[in-house]
Amino acid sequence: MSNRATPDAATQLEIYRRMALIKANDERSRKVIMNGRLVMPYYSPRGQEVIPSAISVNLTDEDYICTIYRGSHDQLAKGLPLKDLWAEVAGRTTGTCKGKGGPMHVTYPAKGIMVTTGIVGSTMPIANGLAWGSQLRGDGRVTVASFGDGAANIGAFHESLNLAAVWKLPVIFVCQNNEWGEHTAYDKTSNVKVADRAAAYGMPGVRVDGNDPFEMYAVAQEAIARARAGEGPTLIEAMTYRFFGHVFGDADAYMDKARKADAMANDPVPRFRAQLIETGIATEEQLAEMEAAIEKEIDEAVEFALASDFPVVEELKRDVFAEEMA
Amino acid sequence: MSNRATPDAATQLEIYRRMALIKANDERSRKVIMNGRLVMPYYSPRGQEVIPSAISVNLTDEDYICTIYRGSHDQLAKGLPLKDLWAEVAGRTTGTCKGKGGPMHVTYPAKGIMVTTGIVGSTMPIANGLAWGSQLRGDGRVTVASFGDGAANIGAFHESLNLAAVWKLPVIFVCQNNEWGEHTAYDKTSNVKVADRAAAYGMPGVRVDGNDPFEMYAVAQEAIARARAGEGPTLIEAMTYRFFGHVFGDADAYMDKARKADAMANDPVPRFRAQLIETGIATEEQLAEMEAAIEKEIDEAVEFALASDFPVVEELKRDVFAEEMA
Amino acid sequence: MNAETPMAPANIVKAAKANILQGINAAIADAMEEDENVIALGEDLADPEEGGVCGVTKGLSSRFGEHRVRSTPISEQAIIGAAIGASLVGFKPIAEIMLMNFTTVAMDMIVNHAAKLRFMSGGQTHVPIVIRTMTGTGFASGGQHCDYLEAWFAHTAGIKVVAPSSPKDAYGLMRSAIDDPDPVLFIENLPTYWSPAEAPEKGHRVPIGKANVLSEGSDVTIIAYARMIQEAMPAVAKLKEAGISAELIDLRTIAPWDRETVVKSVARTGRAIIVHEAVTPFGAGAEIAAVLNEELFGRLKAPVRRLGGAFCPVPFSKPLETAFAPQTADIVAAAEALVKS
Amino acid sequence: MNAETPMAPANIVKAAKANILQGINAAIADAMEEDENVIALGEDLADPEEGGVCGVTKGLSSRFGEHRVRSTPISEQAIIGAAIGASLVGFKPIAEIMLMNFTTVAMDMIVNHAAKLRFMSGGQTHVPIVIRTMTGTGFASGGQHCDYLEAWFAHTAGIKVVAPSSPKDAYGLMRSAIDDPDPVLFIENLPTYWSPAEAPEKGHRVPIGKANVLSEGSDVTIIAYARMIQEAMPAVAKLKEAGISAELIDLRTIAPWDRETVVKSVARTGRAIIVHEAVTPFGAGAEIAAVLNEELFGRLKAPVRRLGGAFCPVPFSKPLETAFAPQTADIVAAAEALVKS
Ligand SMILES: Cc1ncc(C[n+]2csc(CCOP(=O)(O)OP(=O)(O)O)c2C)c(N)n1
Ligand SMILES: Cc1ncc(C[n+]2csc(CCOP(=O)(O)OP(=O)(O)O)c2C)c(N)n1
Ligand SMILES: [Mg+2]
Ligand SMILES: [Mg+2]
Repeated sequence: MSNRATPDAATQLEIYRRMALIKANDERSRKVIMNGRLVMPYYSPRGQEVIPSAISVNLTDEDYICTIYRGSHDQLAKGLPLKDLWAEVAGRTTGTCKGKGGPMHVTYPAKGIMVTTGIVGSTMPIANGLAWGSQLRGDGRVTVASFGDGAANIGAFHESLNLAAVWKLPVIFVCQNNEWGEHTAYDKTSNVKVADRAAAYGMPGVRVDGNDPFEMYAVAQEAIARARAGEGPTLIEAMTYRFFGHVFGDADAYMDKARKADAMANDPVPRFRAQLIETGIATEEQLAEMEAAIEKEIDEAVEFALASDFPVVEELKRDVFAEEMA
Repeated sequence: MSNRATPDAATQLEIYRRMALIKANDERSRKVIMNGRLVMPYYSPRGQEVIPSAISVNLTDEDYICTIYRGSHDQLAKGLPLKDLWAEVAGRTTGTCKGKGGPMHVTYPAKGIMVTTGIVGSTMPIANGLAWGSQLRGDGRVTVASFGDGAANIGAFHESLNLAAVWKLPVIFVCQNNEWGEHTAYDKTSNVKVADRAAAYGMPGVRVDGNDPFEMYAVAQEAIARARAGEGPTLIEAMTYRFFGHVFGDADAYMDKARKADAMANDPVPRFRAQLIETGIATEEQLAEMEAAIEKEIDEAVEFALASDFPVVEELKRDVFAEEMA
Repeated sequence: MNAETPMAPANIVKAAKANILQGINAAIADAMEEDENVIALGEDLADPEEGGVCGVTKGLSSRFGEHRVRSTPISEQAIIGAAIGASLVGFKPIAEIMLMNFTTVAMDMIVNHAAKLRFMSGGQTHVPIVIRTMTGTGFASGGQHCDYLEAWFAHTAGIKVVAPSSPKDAYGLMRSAIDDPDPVLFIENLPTYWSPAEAPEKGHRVPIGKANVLSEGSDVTIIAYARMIQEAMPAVAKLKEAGISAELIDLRTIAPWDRETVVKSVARTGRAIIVHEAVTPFGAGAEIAAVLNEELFGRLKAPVRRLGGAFCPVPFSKPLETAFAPQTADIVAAAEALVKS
Repeated sequence: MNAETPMAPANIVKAAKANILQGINAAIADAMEEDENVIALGEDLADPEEGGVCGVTKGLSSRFGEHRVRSTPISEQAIIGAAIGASLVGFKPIAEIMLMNFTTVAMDMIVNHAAKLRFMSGGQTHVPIVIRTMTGTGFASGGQHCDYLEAWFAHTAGIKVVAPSSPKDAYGLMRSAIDDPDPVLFIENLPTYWSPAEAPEKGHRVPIGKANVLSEGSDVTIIAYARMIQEAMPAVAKLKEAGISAELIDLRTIAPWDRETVVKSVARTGRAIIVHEAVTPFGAGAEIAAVLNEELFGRLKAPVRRLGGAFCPVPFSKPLETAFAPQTADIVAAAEALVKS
């Protein structure tokens, strides 16, 4: 595609800040679990930092996202405060969901983080509804539905993309193709590129290097503009790679070692960092300072979380319905 | 497509016989219901006679089909005896399913009629299993899954076509596009031709005039040959038109009158009949005789059915599990 | 006549009063009139598609626009998903799943999402949707079109379940369901759509969770809902002739059901029969029976009886279909046996 | 360690005996060895994908071929559909739905088809499939990964439901499930996979529908299954110390459950507690309680107690998750209260 938008210097820096935040938060998460300070099912987004970072700089707090268990990158990029996240995954009352949802169900409407789901394929049908709401109100908001390559084979994908196309909903379907669905390689489960499935619904489908911030930014901006203009949905297949096993503790023996080493050698975070310095957008000192600030914020969030209270057992009766149960 | 197979004279006659049988059976069904001799939900296949007739002459009794509530044409074309059908829809013990299934669940394994379902989209996942069985045994059988245009929008369609393509199953997906899903026009529910969705699975997709016996025959033969040769599934979108409302009693006010009149004026059954005479394949007398024989067989089937016993109440305890319930 | 009901009984009267279908239609219309956030979606729902296969939503899209009353593709997951999403941002969607058996293709959206999002988000979001669905034996639709699955949803925390048996209740429960801040499954009984009865007043509400004592009695309490009320009413009359005074409670809400009214009644009569069309084992009747036995231990005059559908798929053949669901005679016999025992 | 179980407790012992996971694996392997019509499919099921997220099917595809043990796309409707279709033509497919909550996307195939085809075809076809699925609280997986939904399936005519609590039963029930000519839902409890116990003998069968009296007693009958056995066993010991003699019945099969064994036991003890992890309302315990009250009317010494999960989605936070499901102390307290009452 030609005439693609390029992020300006400030935006590039902001994309990098979000990427660095996601990477640092991932490293800390794995460390804290490893050290036994915290117990949670943890689905690392390491390697996939670019995608939500480059998308979300095109969004406002009023725009919506729906994401999945592997969603801390999407949530952080969309502005979820670290303290709220850490307290949630630590199961504390100070968490976004009072500790009741946990890492698979992080929700934060103040920043448009409307649903995090543990069911493959389920972001898409709900994202349509958020977008239908925007269409009805004419509020110009867009909704981003994140999901994995594995989710492109489930029924909900089909129904959702079709409905969005027929109703011209302001929604962007972002498939983060990290090559794996749990232990199964995408190639073993489909003969076709995910992006090529867009044609089955009469919607544009774009395959993009999801580890390239410039490409990702441009493709996202185009899709978001289309949606805001009332021109309907877009399917984006963002190619990336999952650096670790499916979930923390997964020995990942099924992943090809060379492919993985190669992906890690091309780690998008240090790569973009170097580029920013090279192109004069930032200095080493600036970035180091940014990263230090992130680390400090994470320190604080972890300590805040671990010092917070666990919910009382009466919480089992609350939030089941609007009215507390007897 | 070039080099397409053409049915020989005998096959043409046989295709017509099946069409005439379906048409006559449909007319009788509506009459018998109208006269109050029989009560059943009846989904007329009138207008769609060519599709299963031209497909099934390429199949043997060992090949499988899965069909839907609008399925009497598929069943009759595949060889379901009229008596078994009529007794079933009359709810009698002599019916294929002892009267327990009814018109929406006609089953007749002796002719490969394995499943008739009332749930939109559900033929496809089960057809894959039948085809998987054939693949495992290497028995060379194929499975035909019938469904409507409306079913092309449901999740099961997507999951099934994908699995069939990835596993290269000997299955043929036949979408009988009669332009309507209940009261809703296909165009209102999809931006894309059904056949074009095949590309999303890396499988051949063919749109064909489902009211043209020659075209339908050729396309079916090709797909069946592909499947038998182990080359995998094909999606066929057979264009046709539903002559009546969705179900008997539906006033069909939502259907465009002119379009309907046009379709009926192009009724594929008399059209093919005239062609057979014109091309010298059959004489008027021959066909009249064939039709009279069909009418007689239907007479007998109806009387057989209505004279048969209803099942006893103990049948509620039978066939729930292999063992009769206490 | 309509798509899923080819044989609406000939004796259906479009009466001057109102029928259930009209009650539901009026409730949705009145709610849409009052609140622009009320929207509706489902297969064939809008007027170009005749306002649903039975015409329950007829006239609504013409009046409120096809953007608010939308026909959908045959995509039940997408239908419920769209309802959930819109509800998260302040809309009050009414989603139709044409028949209850088709909830089986949307259970993830209903159970894992609609019912749970409030809890899992710690109360930050909630899902004020109504899911309309119809079901019921009587029209020879066979094994995949008639199941009563209310027990599944009643067993799911976070969703309410109602099943009206009269036009007034249909109106009042629909209004309450739309008002409700949480998801409500609204079960419509196909064969009773057209039965005329007292018309509802505009704005009428039937509180969710409140049963209705249709007839007072002292010997036995009959607890029923949906079409089973039509079987139970004549049973009450017949029992009266036989000198047995039966109290008939229309549960109306299955989850959360009205324990207070039911327990109080059975405490008085000492005998209870629960009647539903769903198959008996593990049905809603089991919960009610279990609670009655817990609450009234040692105070019952006879064991709680459950009358439900036979434990098999719904059969097609007429005599089997008729025998499948409890009938007036079964209720009478059960009550007589209880009183004698 | 595995995909859905990030925090398998550190004290898991890979013992010389066998654990449940090994019991299931051996049962499938032995059945595949004996009958080439036994085939298996599911997500990550084959060895290139590590034989399932927990390795239950590890080694099978290497031994029997990837055509017989097939990894699938994430397409649960297609998985169950393929199993059904193959079963119609003589295969005995074992389909995995990774977690029980994911049955929600395949309910149409399971309920409207697998369970009904025998009946609807008048016995011409049948669906001898096994659906393996795992679930259970304990690993902080939250609201969408831990539900026990056995009551839904028990409420469905045409499908059987089993839930083993030991390696021997896991082996024996799996063999019986594979032998069975009808669909069987085989529920595996995630947190108990690795608990070692007596190993099963090759060819062992546990009849479907037969409960197991794990401990005999005279004061109260505790009826439980799956992980709840692990909570109930210490409860029996503690009650003994307190002078209460508890009989513990492992139901093993939820549908059709062993009425004879359970009723006989409760007839003797006069008291019953039903324990399951599923939420209490409208749960399997309701059916058992209802039947006990029917069958033993006037002969019970105390009301039947039900202990189930709290009526809410499964919470994430550890103290809430722990409080959600019944624990040993709850069972002890309930038994003491019953005996005192
Ligand atoms: C309906 C459903 N089926 C199966 C699972 C189990 N499961 C959890 S994650 C996962 C893999 C998903 O892969 P993908 O969509 O590529 O997302 P990724 O984890 O790679 O981000 C599976 C099979 C599930 N959560 N939901
Ligand atoms: C899952 C599901 N949703 C809805 C229905 C109700 N329904 C029955 S037939 C039908 C229309 C199907 O249209 P199409 O697939 O085109 O088949 P046709 O009837 O035209 O042959 C609908 C919506 C159903 N049976 N199953
Ligand atoms: Mg992936
Ligand atoms: Mg159609």
